[in-house]
Amino acid sequence: MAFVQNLPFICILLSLFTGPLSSILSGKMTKKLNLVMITAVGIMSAMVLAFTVKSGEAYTYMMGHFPAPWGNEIRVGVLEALLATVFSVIMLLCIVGGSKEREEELESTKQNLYYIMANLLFCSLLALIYTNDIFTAYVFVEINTISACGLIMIRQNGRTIEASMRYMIMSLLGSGLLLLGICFLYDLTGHLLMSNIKEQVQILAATGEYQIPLLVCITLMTVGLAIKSALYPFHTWLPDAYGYSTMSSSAILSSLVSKGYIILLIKIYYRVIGIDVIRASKITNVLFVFGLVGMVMGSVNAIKENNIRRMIAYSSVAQIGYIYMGLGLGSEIGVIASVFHILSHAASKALLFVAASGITRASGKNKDFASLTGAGFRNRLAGIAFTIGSLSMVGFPTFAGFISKFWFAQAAFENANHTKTMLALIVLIISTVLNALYFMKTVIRIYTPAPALAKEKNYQNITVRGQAPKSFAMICFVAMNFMLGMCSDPIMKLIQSGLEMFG
Amino acid sequence: MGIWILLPIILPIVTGMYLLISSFLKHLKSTESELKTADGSLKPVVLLTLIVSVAAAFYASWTGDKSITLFYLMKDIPICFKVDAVAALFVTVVSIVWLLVGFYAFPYMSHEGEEKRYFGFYLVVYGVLMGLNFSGNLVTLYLFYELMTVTSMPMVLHNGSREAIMAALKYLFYSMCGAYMALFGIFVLNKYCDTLAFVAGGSLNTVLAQGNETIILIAVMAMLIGFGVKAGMLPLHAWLPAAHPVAPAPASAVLSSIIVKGGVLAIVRVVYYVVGADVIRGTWVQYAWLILSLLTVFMGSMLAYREPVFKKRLAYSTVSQVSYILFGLAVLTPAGITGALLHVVFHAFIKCTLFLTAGIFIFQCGKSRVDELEGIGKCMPKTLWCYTFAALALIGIPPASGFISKWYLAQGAFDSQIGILGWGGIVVLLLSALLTAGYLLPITMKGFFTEKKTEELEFEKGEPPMAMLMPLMILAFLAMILGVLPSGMIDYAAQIAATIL
Amino acid sequence: MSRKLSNNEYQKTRGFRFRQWFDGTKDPYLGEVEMKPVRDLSTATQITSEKKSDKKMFLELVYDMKHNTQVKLFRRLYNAFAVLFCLLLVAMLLAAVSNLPLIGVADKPVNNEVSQRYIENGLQETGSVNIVTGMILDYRAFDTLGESHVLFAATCTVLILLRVDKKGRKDKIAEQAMNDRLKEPKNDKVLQGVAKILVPPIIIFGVYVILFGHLGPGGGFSGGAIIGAGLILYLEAFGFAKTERFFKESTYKKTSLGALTCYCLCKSYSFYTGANHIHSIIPLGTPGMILSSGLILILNICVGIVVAGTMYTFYAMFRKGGY
Amino acid sequence: MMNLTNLLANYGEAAAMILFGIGFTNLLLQNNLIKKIIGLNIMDTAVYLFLALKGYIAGRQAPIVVDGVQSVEAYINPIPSGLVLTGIVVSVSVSALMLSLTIRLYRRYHTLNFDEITTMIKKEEK
Repeated sequence: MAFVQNLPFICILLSLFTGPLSSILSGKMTKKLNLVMITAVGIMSAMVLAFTVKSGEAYTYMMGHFPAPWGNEIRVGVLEALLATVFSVIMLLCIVGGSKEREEELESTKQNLYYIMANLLFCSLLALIYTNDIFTAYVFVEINTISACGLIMIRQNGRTIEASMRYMIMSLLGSGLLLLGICFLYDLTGHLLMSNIKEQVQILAATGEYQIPLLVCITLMTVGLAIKSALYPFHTWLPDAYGYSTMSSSAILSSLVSKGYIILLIKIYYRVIGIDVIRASKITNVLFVFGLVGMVMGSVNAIKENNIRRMIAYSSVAQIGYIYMGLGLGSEIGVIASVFHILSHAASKALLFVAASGITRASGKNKDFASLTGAGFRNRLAGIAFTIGSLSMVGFPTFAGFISKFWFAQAAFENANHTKTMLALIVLIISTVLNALYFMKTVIRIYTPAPALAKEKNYQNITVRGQAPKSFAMICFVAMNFMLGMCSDPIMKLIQSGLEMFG
Repeated sequence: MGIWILLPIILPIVTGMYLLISSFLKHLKSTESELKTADGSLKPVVLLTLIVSVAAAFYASWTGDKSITLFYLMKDIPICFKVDAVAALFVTVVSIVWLLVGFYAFPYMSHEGEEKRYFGFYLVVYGVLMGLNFSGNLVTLYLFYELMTVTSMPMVLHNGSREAIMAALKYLFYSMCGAYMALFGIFVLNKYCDTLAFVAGGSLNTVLAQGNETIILIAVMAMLIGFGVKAGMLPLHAWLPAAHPVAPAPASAVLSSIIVKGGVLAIVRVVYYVVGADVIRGTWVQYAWLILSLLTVFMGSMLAYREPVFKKRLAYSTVSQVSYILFGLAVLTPAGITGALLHVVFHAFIKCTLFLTAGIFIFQCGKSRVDELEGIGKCMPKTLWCYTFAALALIGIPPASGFISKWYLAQGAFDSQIGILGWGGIVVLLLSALLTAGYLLPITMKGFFTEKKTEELEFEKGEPPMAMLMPLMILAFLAMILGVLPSGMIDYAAQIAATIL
Repeated sequence: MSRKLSNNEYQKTRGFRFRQWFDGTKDPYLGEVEMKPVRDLSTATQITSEKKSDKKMFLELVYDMKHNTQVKLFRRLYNAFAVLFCLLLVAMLLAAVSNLPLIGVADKPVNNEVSQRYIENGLQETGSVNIVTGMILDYRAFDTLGESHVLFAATCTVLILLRVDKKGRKDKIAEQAMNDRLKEPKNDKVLQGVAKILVPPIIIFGVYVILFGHLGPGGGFSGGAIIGAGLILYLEAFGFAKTERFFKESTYKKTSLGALTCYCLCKSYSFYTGANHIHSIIPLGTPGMILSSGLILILNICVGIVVAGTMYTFYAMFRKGGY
Repeated sequence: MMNLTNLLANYGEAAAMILFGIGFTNLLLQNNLIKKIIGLNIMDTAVYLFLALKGYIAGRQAPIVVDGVQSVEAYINPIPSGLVLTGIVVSVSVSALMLSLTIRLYRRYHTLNFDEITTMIKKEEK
C-alpha cells in the first residue's frame, strides 16, 4: 500500500490534534499553527488527488486492525480528494482574509479559542468528506455543528448570540432527525458501514421488505440534513449568523459548512441508499420544489435587505436553493452541476464576504448602503473584487457562476419530465434576474463617487498594501473564480469520474 | 491572418483600461480642482487609438473572410471571432460613427468634466462592439453583449446625478432581463442545434427538434424579446427614453445610433444564422414579432410627437425607427432584409446627426426643450441645415437615404405571405413617416421662420467650434449622398439577404 | 476631530473601551461592549423606567393578541404548522415502527455477523472482558475519538461564552464573581462534614470505574463523570479558594491536552499499523488482569481525565465564569 | 400501512417515538429557552431508548464475558449500547452549550422568553 494512501487519515488526525494543542498556545502562535496545518492538509490532499486520478479508482482505508464491517474505515476517491483540496484552499484564504477583523472584534484572550474552533471545524469537514461509516459521520456532524456555533458567537453581541441560539435549535432538530434516521437504517440493515448498508438496502428493495421504514428513514435523513444546511424554510438563523459574526466565520460558514452537509447528503444518496432507490422514492421532487422556492425567496429577501452582509447571506440562501434544485432533478448530470456549483459558490461567496468587509472598512465599518457610496474608490481592490464576485454570482460568462448555471440548464434538459425542465429553466432565469438586480445595485452604489460624504465622515482610503492579507485572499479568490469559469472542463471531468467511483 | 481581428478588439480595450485606471488613481486624491483639470495627453492618445483600430477594423473586415478561435470556454463551445458580410457592414458603420463622434466629443466633454473616464469607457465600448460584430458563435455574442451593457452603462450615468443613476439602473436592469431571456434561449438552442456557431441559413438539427417545436419557438421568441430590449422593441423599450436624455450628447448619439443596433445584430444572428428563417416562417412567432414591431413603430412616433424635450423626442423616434428595421427582418423576405440592413446604416448616420445637433444646442445655449429653440436658425444656420437634411432623410423624402430603405421595406412587406399584416404594415410605415415629419420639421420651421426679431432672441453664442461642426456636416452629407447613389450598398445588402435566406 | 489620535487608533486604546463601558454605549453592529455595564444607584430609577417601557413594548409586540393582529396571525400559523408537522412526524414514525422487526427476538438484521464477531472473538482480539468497551475503544475507536473531541469542543464554546477574563473587561459578572467569592466558603458545617466523608470515596470509586472499564461495567466516560461529581461536591462545600489550590484553568487545559494528545497518538499508531497491516507491538496481556487489553486501559484513563475536567469546567463556568 | 399487532409488540419503540415527538414539539413550540433545552433532552433520550431496545434480546446477559462463555446465544447485541454511549456524550455537550447560551442571553436581556429577546434586539436596532 502506497504511503500516499495514508495521507487522508493523517490529514484528519492532524487537524483534529491541532485543536487541543491550540488551547495552551497564545493567539499568534495558534494562528501560525492553524495556517501551517491547513496548508499542509491542502498539499497532502492535492497529492491524494493526483494519486487517485492516476490510479483511477477509489480505495478504502482501515481505521484500526479490523476489516470492513467490524472496524471503522474511510474511503477515498477523486471527488473526496478534490473537495478536500478545494475546501482547504478556501478555508486558508478565509482565515487569512479575516485576520484583521478578528484582531479587532475578538477579545485578545479568546483569539486562540477561535482557532481551536476553526481546526475542529476543518477536521470535521474532512471527516465528513472521507468517512465511510455513517455513525462516524453523525459524530462529526455534531462536532461540525458545535464548532460552527462557536465560530458564530465568538464575536459577542446580542445578535450573534441570538443567532447562534437559533442556529443551535435548528441544527439540533436536524441532527435529531438524522440520528433517528440512522438508527432506523441500522435496525433495517444491521450495519453502520455505508457499503454494507447499500448491499442490504439493495436486497430489501429487491425483496420489497420494510418498504415503509426505508422510506421513512430516507425522509428523516434528507429532512435532517436539509434543515442543517439551511434550505429555504429553515434559513431563519442564517442572515443574523452571517451578518453579524466576524467576517472569516461568515465566509467559512457560508462557503464550507452548509456544503459539508450537502456533500454528506449526496454521499448518503449514492453510497448508503443507492441513487436508484432514492429516485424510486420520489424524495428528489420534494427537494426540487423547496430548492426552487429557495432560489426565488432568497433573492427576494436579499433585495429587501439594506445591510450588505445580510444581503450576501440571503443570496447564499438562494444559492443553496440552486444546489438542492440540481439534486432534485435526480439525474446524474444534475448532481454533477450541483457539485460544481458547490465549488463555484464557495469561491465566489467567500470572495464576496472578504470584499464586502474590505468595502465596509473603507466606510467606517458601516454596512448600510447609504454609507457605502463611493467605497469602490476608497478601497480599490475590494471594489474590483466585489464587482467580479457579483458578476460571477450573476452568471456573467468567463466566471464560475455562468458555467454552473449552464450545467444546471443542461441538467434540466436531460430530465425526462418536461414540467420539471420548464420549471427549472424559468426559475433559473427569474432568480438570475433578481440576483442581477441586487448585486448590480450594490456595484453601482459603491462606484458612485461621493467625495463629500467621505470627507464629512472622514473615511480613510485603504491601499492594497494597507490590507495585505485581505488583498492576497481577494486576489487568490478572483483567480479561482476566473479559473473555474475559464477552464471548467477538467474539473467537470474530475467530478464526473469522482461520482462514478463514488457510489 | 485572423490575428487582425483581434487588434481592433484588444487595442481600444487596453487603452481604455489604461485611461480608466489613471482616472481612477486621480479620483483618490479627490480635490475638485484636480478633477476639473484636463491633461493634454488625453486627446492624442484617444484619437491615435481610434484611428489605428478603425483602420485595423477596416482591414480585417474588407480583406476576405477570416476567423480565429481564442480558447474553449467549455467543451465544444469556443470563444471565436469570424468575419462575414454582415459583420463587415456593421463594423464599417460603427467605426465611421465612432470616429466622427470621437472628434465631436472632445469640445463637448470639456464642459461635462471627467473626460478621462468618459473616453476610457468610450474606447472600451468600441472594442467590445468590435468583438460583438466579429463574434463567431452565440456564446461569444452573448459574452460581448453583456460586456456592452456593462461598459456602456457608465456613459449613461456620466454626471452622477440621481436621475442619471436611476436611468442607468433602469437601463442595466432592462438589458439584463433581456440578456437572461436570451440566455434561456441559448440553453435551449444549444440542445437542439448542431452548433452554436453562425452558419448562414441556420443549423437546427431537425432530428432532435422533432416534436420539440414548441419549446424551440418559445426559446426563439424569448431571444427576440430579450435582444429586442436593446433594440427598444415594445414590451421592454422603456429604458431608451429614460437613458438617452440624461447621458451627455455624444454618448446618447452613439447609444441610439450604434448600441441599439447591437440588439439588431444579435437578432439577425439568431434568426438567420442559428435557427434559420424557415423555422419561424408562418408560425405564431413571426406574427407576434411583426405585430410587436409595428406597434412599436406607431407608438414610438406618437410618443415622440407629444414629447416636448428635444433629446427625449429623438429617443422616442429611435424606438420607432429601429422597429422599422425589426419589421423588415420579421417579414423574412429578401427585399425586407435588404431594406432592414440599409436602414441600419442610414438610421445610424441620421440619428447620430440629430443627437449631435441636440448636443450642440445644449452646448452652445443650454436649450433642451423644443419650444425654446424658436429662431435658433438665425444664430446657427449651418447646424440647423444639417439637422434639416437629416430630418428629411429620416422622414424618407426622395432622394434622401431614408426613402430607399423604406421603399425596400415596403416591397418586402408586399411580397411576403403574411396577408393582412403586410398591408397593415405598409399603412403603419406611411403613417409613422407622416408623424416623423410632424415631430421633426417644426423645429426647422420655427428655427428659420420666426416672427421674432433677431435682437429679441436670447442665444448667447453662435455657431459651434469647427471640431463639432465638421463631424455633423460629414454625417449629414453621408445621410444625403447614400440616398443619391445607393446602388453599391443595395447590391451588397441584397447579396447578404440572398445568402442567408 | 480634536484629539491627536486618528479615530481608528483611538478605538484600539484602553481609554476608548473604558469610556464605552462607562457610558454603557453598545452598538450591535460593532458589539465592543457585550454585557450591560454596572450602574450606580443614581441611575436605578432610570433602569426601572426602562424595564417598565420594555414590559410595555412586550405587551404591544409579543403578548397583545387583540391589537397586534399580525403577530397573532403569525403565531397562530406558526403553532398550527408546528403542531401539524409534529403530529405528521409522530404518525410517520409510528407507521415505520409498526413495520420494524420485533423487540427482543434474536433473528433480525441487527444480530448479524458483526455483533457475532464482537461477542465471540472480542475477548481474544481486544483483550477486553467488557465487550462494549472493547467495541467502542478498539473496533470502532474512530467514533470515540471524535466523541471525546465533541466534549472538548463543547468545553471550548462554554469557555468562549462564560469565561470572564480578569485582565479583560471588568463588568457585571466580574462583580458577581467577586461577591460570590466574598460569600465563600459558606461555612455550612453539615455540607462540609458530609463532603469530608464522601468526596474521597467518590473520587476513588471514579478511579476504580475508570481502571476497571475493560473488566466490568464502566469505563472512561462514567468514571470521569463520577470524579467530576466529586470535584463539584468539594467545590460546593469548600469554595473556590480551596479548589484553586489544585485545579485551575491551566490545569484543565494541560490535563485535557495531555489526555487528548495521548489518545490521538495511541490511536494514530494503531490506525496506521492496522491500515498498513503492520503487526501492532502492543501486548494484549491476559484477559481479566487489570494491566491487559493493550491500549484500552490507557484510552480509558485519557477519556476519564477529559470527562472529569469537562464536568468540573462546565460547573465552574456556569457558577461564576472562572475557576 | 399501520400494522397494529406489530405496533403493540413494539410498544417500547412506539413509546420512544412518541417521546421523540414530544421533545420535537417542545423544541419547536416553547418560547422559554430552558423548556426548549428540556425538549431537546427528551428528544435525545427517546433516541437512546429506541437504540437500547434495538440491542435487547429476551433472556440474555449484558455483553460482559463471564467465566469464558463466548457464544452469541449468551449475550445481547453490544453495538447499540456503544452507540447510546456516544449519543449521551454528544447530548451532554450540546445541552451544556445551549445552557451557556441561555445564560448569556439572560444576562443581557433579563428574560428567558425568546420572543421577548428578539423584540429587545429589534429595539436595539433602532
